[in-house]
Amino acid sequence: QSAWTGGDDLPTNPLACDGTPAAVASKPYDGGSPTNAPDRKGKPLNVVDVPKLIGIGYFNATSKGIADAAAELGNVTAKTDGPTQANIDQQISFIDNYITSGVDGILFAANDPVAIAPVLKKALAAGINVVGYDANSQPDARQWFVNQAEFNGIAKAMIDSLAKESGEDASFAIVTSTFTTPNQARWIAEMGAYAAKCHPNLKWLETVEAQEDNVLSFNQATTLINKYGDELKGILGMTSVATPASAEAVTQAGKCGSIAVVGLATPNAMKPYVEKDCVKSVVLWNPVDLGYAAMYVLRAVADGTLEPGATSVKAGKLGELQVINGSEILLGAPFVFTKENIGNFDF
Amino acid sequence: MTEPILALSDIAKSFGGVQALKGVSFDVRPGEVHALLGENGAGKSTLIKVIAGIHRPDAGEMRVAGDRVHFASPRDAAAAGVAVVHQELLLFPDLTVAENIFLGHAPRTRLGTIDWGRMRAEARRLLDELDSPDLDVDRRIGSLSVANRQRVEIAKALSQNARVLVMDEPTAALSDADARRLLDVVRRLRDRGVAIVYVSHRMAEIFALSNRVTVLRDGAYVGTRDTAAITEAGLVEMMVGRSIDQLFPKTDVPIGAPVLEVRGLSYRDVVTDISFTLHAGEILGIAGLVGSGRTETALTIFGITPATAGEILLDGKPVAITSPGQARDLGIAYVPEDRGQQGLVRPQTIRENLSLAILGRIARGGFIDTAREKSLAHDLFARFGVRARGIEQRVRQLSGGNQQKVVLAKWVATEPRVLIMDEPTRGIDVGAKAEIHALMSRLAGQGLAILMISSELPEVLGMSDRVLVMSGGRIVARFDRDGADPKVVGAAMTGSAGGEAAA
Amino acid sequence: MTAALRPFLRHEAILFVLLVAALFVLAGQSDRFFTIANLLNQGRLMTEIGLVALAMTFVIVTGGIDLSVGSILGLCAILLGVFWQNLGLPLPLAMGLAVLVGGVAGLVNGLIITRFRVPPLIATLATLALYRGLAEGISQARSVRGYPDWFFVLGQGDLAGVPTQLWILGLLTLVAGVVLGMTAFGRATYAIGANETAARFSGVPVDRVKIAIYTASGLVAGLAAVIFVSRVSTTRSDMGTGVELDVITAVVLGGTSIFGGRGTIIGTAIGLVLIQALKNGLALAGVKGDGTIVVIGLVLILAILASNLFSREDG
Amino acid sequence: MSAAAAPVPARSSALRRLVSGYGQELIILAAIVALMIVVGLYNPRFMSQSNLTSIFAGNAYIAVAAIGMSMVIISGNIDVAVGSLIGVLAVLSGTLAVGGYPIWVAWAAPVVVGILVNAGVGALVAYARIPSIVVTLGMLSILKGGLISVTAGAWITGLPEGYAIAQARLFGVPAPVWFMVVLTIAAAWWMRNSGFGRTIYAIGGNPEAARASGIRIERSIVAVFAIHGFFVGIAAVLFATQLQVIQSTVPPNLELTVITASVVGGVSILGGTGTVIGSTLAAILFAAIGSSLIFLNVSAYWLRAVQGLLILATVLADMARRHRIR
Ligand SMILES: Nc1ncnc2c1ncn2[C@@H]1O[C@H](COP(=O)(O)OP(=O)(O)OP(=O)(O)O)[C@@H](O)[C@H]1O
Ligand SMILES: Nc1ncnc2c1ncn2[C@@H]1O[C@H](COP(=O)(O)OP(=O)(O)OP(=O)(O)O)[C@@H](O)[C@H]1O
Ligand SMILES: [Mg+2]
Ligand SMILES: [Mg+2]
Repeated sequence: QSAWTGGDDLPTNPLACDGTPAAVASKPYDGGSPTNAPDRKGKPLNVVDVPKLIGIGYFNATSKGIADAAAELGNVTAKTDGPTQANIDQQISFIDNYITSGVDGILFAANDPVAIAPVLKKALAAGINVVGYDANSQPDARQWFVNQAEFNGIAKAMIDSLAKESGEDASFAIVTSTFTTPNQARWIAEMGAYAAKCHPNLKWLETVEAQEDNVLSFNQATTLINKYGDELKGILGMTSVATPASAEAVTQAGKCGSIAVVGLATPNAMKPYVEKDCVKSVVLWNPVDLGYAAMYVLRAVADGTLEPGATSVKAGKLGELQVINGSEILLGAPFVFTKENIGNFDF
Repeated sequence: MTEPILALSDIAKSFGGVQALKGVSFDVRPGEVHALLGENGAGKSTLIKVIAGIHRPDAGEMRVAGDRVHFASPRDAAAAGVAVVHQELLLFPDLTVAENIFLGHAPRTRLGTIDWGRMRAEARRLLDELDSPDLDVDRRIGSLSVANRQRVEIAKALSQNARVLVMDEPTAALSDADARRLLDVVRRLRDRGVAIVYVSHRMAEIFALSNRVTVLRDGAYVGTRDTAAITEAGLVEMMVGRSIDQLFPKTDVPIGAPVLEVRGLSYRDVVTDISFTLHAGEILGIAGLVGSGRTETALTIFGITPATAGEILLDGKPVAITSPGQARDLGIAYVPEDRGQQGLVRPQTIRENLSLAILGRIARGGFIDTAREKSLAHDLFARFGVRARGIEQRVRQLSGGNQQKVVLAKWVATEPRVLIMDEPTRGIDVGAKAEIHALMSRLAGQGLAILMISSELPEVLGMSDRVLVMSGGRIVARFDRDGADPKVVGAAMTGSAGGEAAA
Repeated sequence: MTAALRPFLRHEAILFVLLVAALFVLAGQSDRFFTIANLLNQGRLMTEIGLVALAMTFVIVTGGIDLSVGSILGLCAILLGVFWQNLGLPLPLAMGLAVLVGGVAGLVNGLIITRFRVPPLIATLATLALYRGLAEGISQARSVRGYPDWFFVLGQGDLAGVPTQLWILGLLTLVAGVVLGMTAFGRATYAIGANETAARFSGVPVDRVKIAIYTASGLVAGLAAVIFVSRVSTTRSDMGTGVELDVITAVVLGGTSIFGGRGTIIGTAIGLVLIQALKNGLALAGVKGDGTIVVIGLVLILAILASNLFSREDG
Repeated sequence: MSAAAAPVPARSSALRRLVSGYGQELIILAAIVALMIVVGLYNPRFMSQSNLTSIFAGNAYIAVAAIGMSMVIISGNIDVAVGSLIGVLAVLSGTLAVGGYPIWVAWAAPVVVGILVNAGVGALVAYARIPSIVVTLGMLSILKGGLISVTAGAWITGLPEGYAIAQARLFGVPAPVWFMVVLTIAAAWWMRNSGFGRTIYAIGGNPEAARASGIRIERSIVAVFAIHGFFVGIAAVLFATQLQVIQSTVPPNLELTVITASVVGGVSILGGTGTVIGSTLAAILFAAIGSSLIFLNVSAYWLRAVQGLLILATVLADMARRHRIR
């Protein structure tokens, strides 16, 4: 069928069904670089982290990772500050203020790849090291971007788990944050492409918006369950808010087992449902690691040990991380939490 | 002689610069009506607000039944048995008549909840006492005419069956007939032993009703007399400090060509088939009872409620008036009956109010010519003898009469050809009244055509060249100056006799 | 200035003192605060809010309110992109049309409010949802990018060393101030806010004035949208979400009475600057965003409280 | 007396009073019923017990908050901080619950704190003469910012057994619905028949007159806000106990939802008129609309536009009715 509601219109690149990694055409460095940045090698760094928004589990986790890394590195002071709603205008103001206040490095997760570009370029022009994570900006507006997992990788993991848990010909619906959130839009588009390619019989019903609000997510998921009754076999949660809320909806509807909930989420929020066997698998990279990696990358950039053209970078306990398409650093394959291992995580 | 139930001595009160009251002593005994008299701005309402616990006196003491009292709030006053009917009506537009009457002291059920049944019945009874059987107790106050609100306000005061009943110009909004009925009510209360403080600018009432009368001038106590022992002239003397030449000085001016002609004018069902011609230099009076649709007629001509039928001609040319702005630009001015709501922007200054209707003229290319505005305001201020600190005083702070002068001035400033005045001297002291009447005939003399709506029969008869009588939204009778005597006109108003009478 | 404004000039005086004090304190906190560069940059950041606040002052002076401005901003932003990319119109024309649409949206508000006598708060509460909905529906969540460079002069460029949009804001502030303070239109606006009936009975074309004001409110929202798009170089249907509260905060902080009849553009301007100065200055002083919001809330309440204590008589 | 008065007695027939007194409520009720029927025919599952439950129970907290909001608006004030306060109180409740306090404390605390906070707001409005929209705009930022500074947005999980009152049922009916219905009826009755209830209308209708008739305006305003706080507290508990986790942020735009429910429910923003029944019905109507649009397969992209149109339609219908009454 036509593209799923909520997906963007950028070209998709679905992975092979059997998971053989797509041959990655190596790309030249396409990131930007700070103009006459002072030599920061080994010097103390003053870093600010401006996520999409503060006050949600996911970015609390990334911010924790950043803090951990900063502590390990010793001579880095990092703080997280940002808007209380995923609002591009406010995010820009925050970054702008920190440029003025003269930080050494900026970590960001963009609410909009293009809208954030001008202010990031301004930061580079001010000689500040800029590294993105979670949500990318235009490449030339920052130096490096730590990619938690490729969009098509996430898409594959999600769709595969869905098909596995609810059957190849299952009907399912999607609960996302808003259609304008770039990452979610990308994932949905990639999922559509991958499903068409590898699980053609999966039946996408519809996509509903639920902001980053868990009560709204719960109500939306419940409405979906009510609307489709037994026809609905699965729900895909696209955010760390939507997924637990959907699980809750399934639980309260007494549909555990008959409706599979697959989605991106943080372990803590999902534990109750995973332990109750209502949710079998939660797809997510470890956001703490994501923040941790981002911090290490920034340090490396500041020290000049990570330069354009590099193929990998050392990231503390995470070891060597690969550089992919030009100026991105891949955190690794998405992590799948299950009843067995979820207890070992706390974020 | 019985002890005063309420006694004030050496009361003083000032607002910022204005010394509204100084050294005023006053008392009232059970079973007497004590009239309070004075020019506009003399301080009557202020004194009453002191009695009502709204204003705290700066100096002086107050006693109820002999014991010293300090009213911190209207609540205290009510508790002490003082009920007040205020000059500017204080009602709740969205509540029903019954609720307005009993707000704060509604009859309760055993559960302590409001007993709606009894409340409505009580309200009914009180209104019948005021001979308003037609007034529906479930009706929203907002939909009532000025006169009916006045009735409700009075019923409200009666409902507290107070020992002291203070009435600030209660008949101002009433037609003579209604006023007479009210006076009966007041007498009844007096005979019940209620002490009544009565403010009015209508001399006739004072003499018909009061036992004693106290006069204020510019906030100062002038004196107290036994009504029996003083003449009207004497009272006026005390009030204004000079004697006034007779009222209603309608000088005969040559009636000119027709200016405003109205043919079969109707608006919905409140104004039906109104036809008349108004000539330059003429004062055409419209008499009628409350609800007779006189105001609606005016509103229709003025374009507030555009006519649903009939036509209006200015200088013989038919005009379609659909908005007040249009009417104004055609040279029609309307001095409304509800001064506070329709006439003035009370939070603004006198100057701003005076220029509101002529913004177009005092503005050059949209910009207000402040110099021009100021001088204009000063002229009008002087010409109408407004008593206030100056043109920058807020209208809110003016006394009722002075507010009315501002409204008049504002409309005369538009240099209209047709001036419609709805209750032009409602609540205005004899002095000011004379001034306004003199002004009216001066304007008429200058060829202005004046349409005067008034519920005060003497005024209508005294000022008008011709008189129309309305009832139920129709013109039921027409008289010319000589044909119009109180009896026939009054009869026509109540519809008992007359019909399309003389001329 | 007219006497009706005098007490509020008093409010503005208080506010101004507050502003100066704030500037001093903040300058003391960080040497990077009181620099030309930073201040100009702050001007750039507050332009959209500022523009909308100017019209909102008129709206609130008439005793009304316009909650739909944020949504209008979003709608116009989206349409700018749609006109330019999807309909292939020349960008200048698209810009003009976008602003025009803002005007139409405002006009609709005005008509609902005057013709159907719907209280402004309710009317604009409804169109708040409606216009945002239209933005989302029309955009289908797609954003339009890749504008030509000259377009960014408006939102990211400078003119004589001052951010381009700051010129626009300054100019319009002047115009608004003059119109409200010195013209017949302004006087009518105050009269309507203080006593609509009396204004009508005085021949003031109440409905026309109101419609004009709500239309203007929509127009500036549209203009703000164009500037905003130029500043962030993309369009999104969620642009301008929540702007209405920031704007209203600035206006009431500026001493405009929410009940109508009083208020000045000067006050609004000071209110704007004060808020922006706090946002920026506190950030530079190391206070986090959440802390800053708290301070702004407190300042709002305390400022109004202070001016109440000073001007009781005129209450 | 006059012809103008003639039709008056006819006007007071019981039906007439019902229509003019509860016109808006009736319109909204009709709208709800119509909606249910139409959508129910289109997709019977809409009327399924489970869906009705989620419509009513899932939004009861909005209706409950709207009760207090209506009183505030009727008194001539407004509260734009209601959403933030609900968020804060919900977190407070959850924190106490996981903090090992007895569950009844976790339930009672938000109510008490809600009353206290809003009494404070009321005091600023009444005694310091600051317009309520200003005070509550300030509170909005203070609460929002404060909540995040304190909690850093950490979610509250591992809530104790028996805490989730919103998930409890009585005679098969979810607790939130009980709260909504009982509180609405009680409040409506109280507003109409208690002296203080009428006082609220009086203050909203004409403060000057209210003062002159001996009403202690200041105290009454404080009281109104305090009562509002009570309802907000309950709303917060219902909100907090809907799920296994509590999000430590203020629910986005909740204040607008609540205010819309109140005003569309027929409460005059100018104060002085309206009933809490209307606001509750309106809250349900919006919930029903939101759900039905999904059932009707309205393009998710156009959903909010349609919602906006429907709200506007309700408002205009009400205005048309009012003009006929005039
Ligand atoms: N709130 C106020 N602030 C300032 N001055 C006031 C205030 N109220 C009344 N005044 C002044 O006090 C004086 C007396 O006013 P008051 O209303 O008592 O006159 P009055 O005798 O009732 O006149 P009228 O017969 O026209 O009602 C007037 O000069 C008026 O301007
Ligand atoms: N007794 C009444 N009962 C109900 N409504 C009334 C009554 N009297 C007047 N009204 C309302 O007021 C309107 C007429 O009052 P209005 O004041 O215009 O009459 P009027 O002839 O101008 O009397 P006045 O100007 O002396 O008050 C009617 O259309 C009606 O709506
Ligand atoms: Mg008086
Ligand atoms: Mg009249």
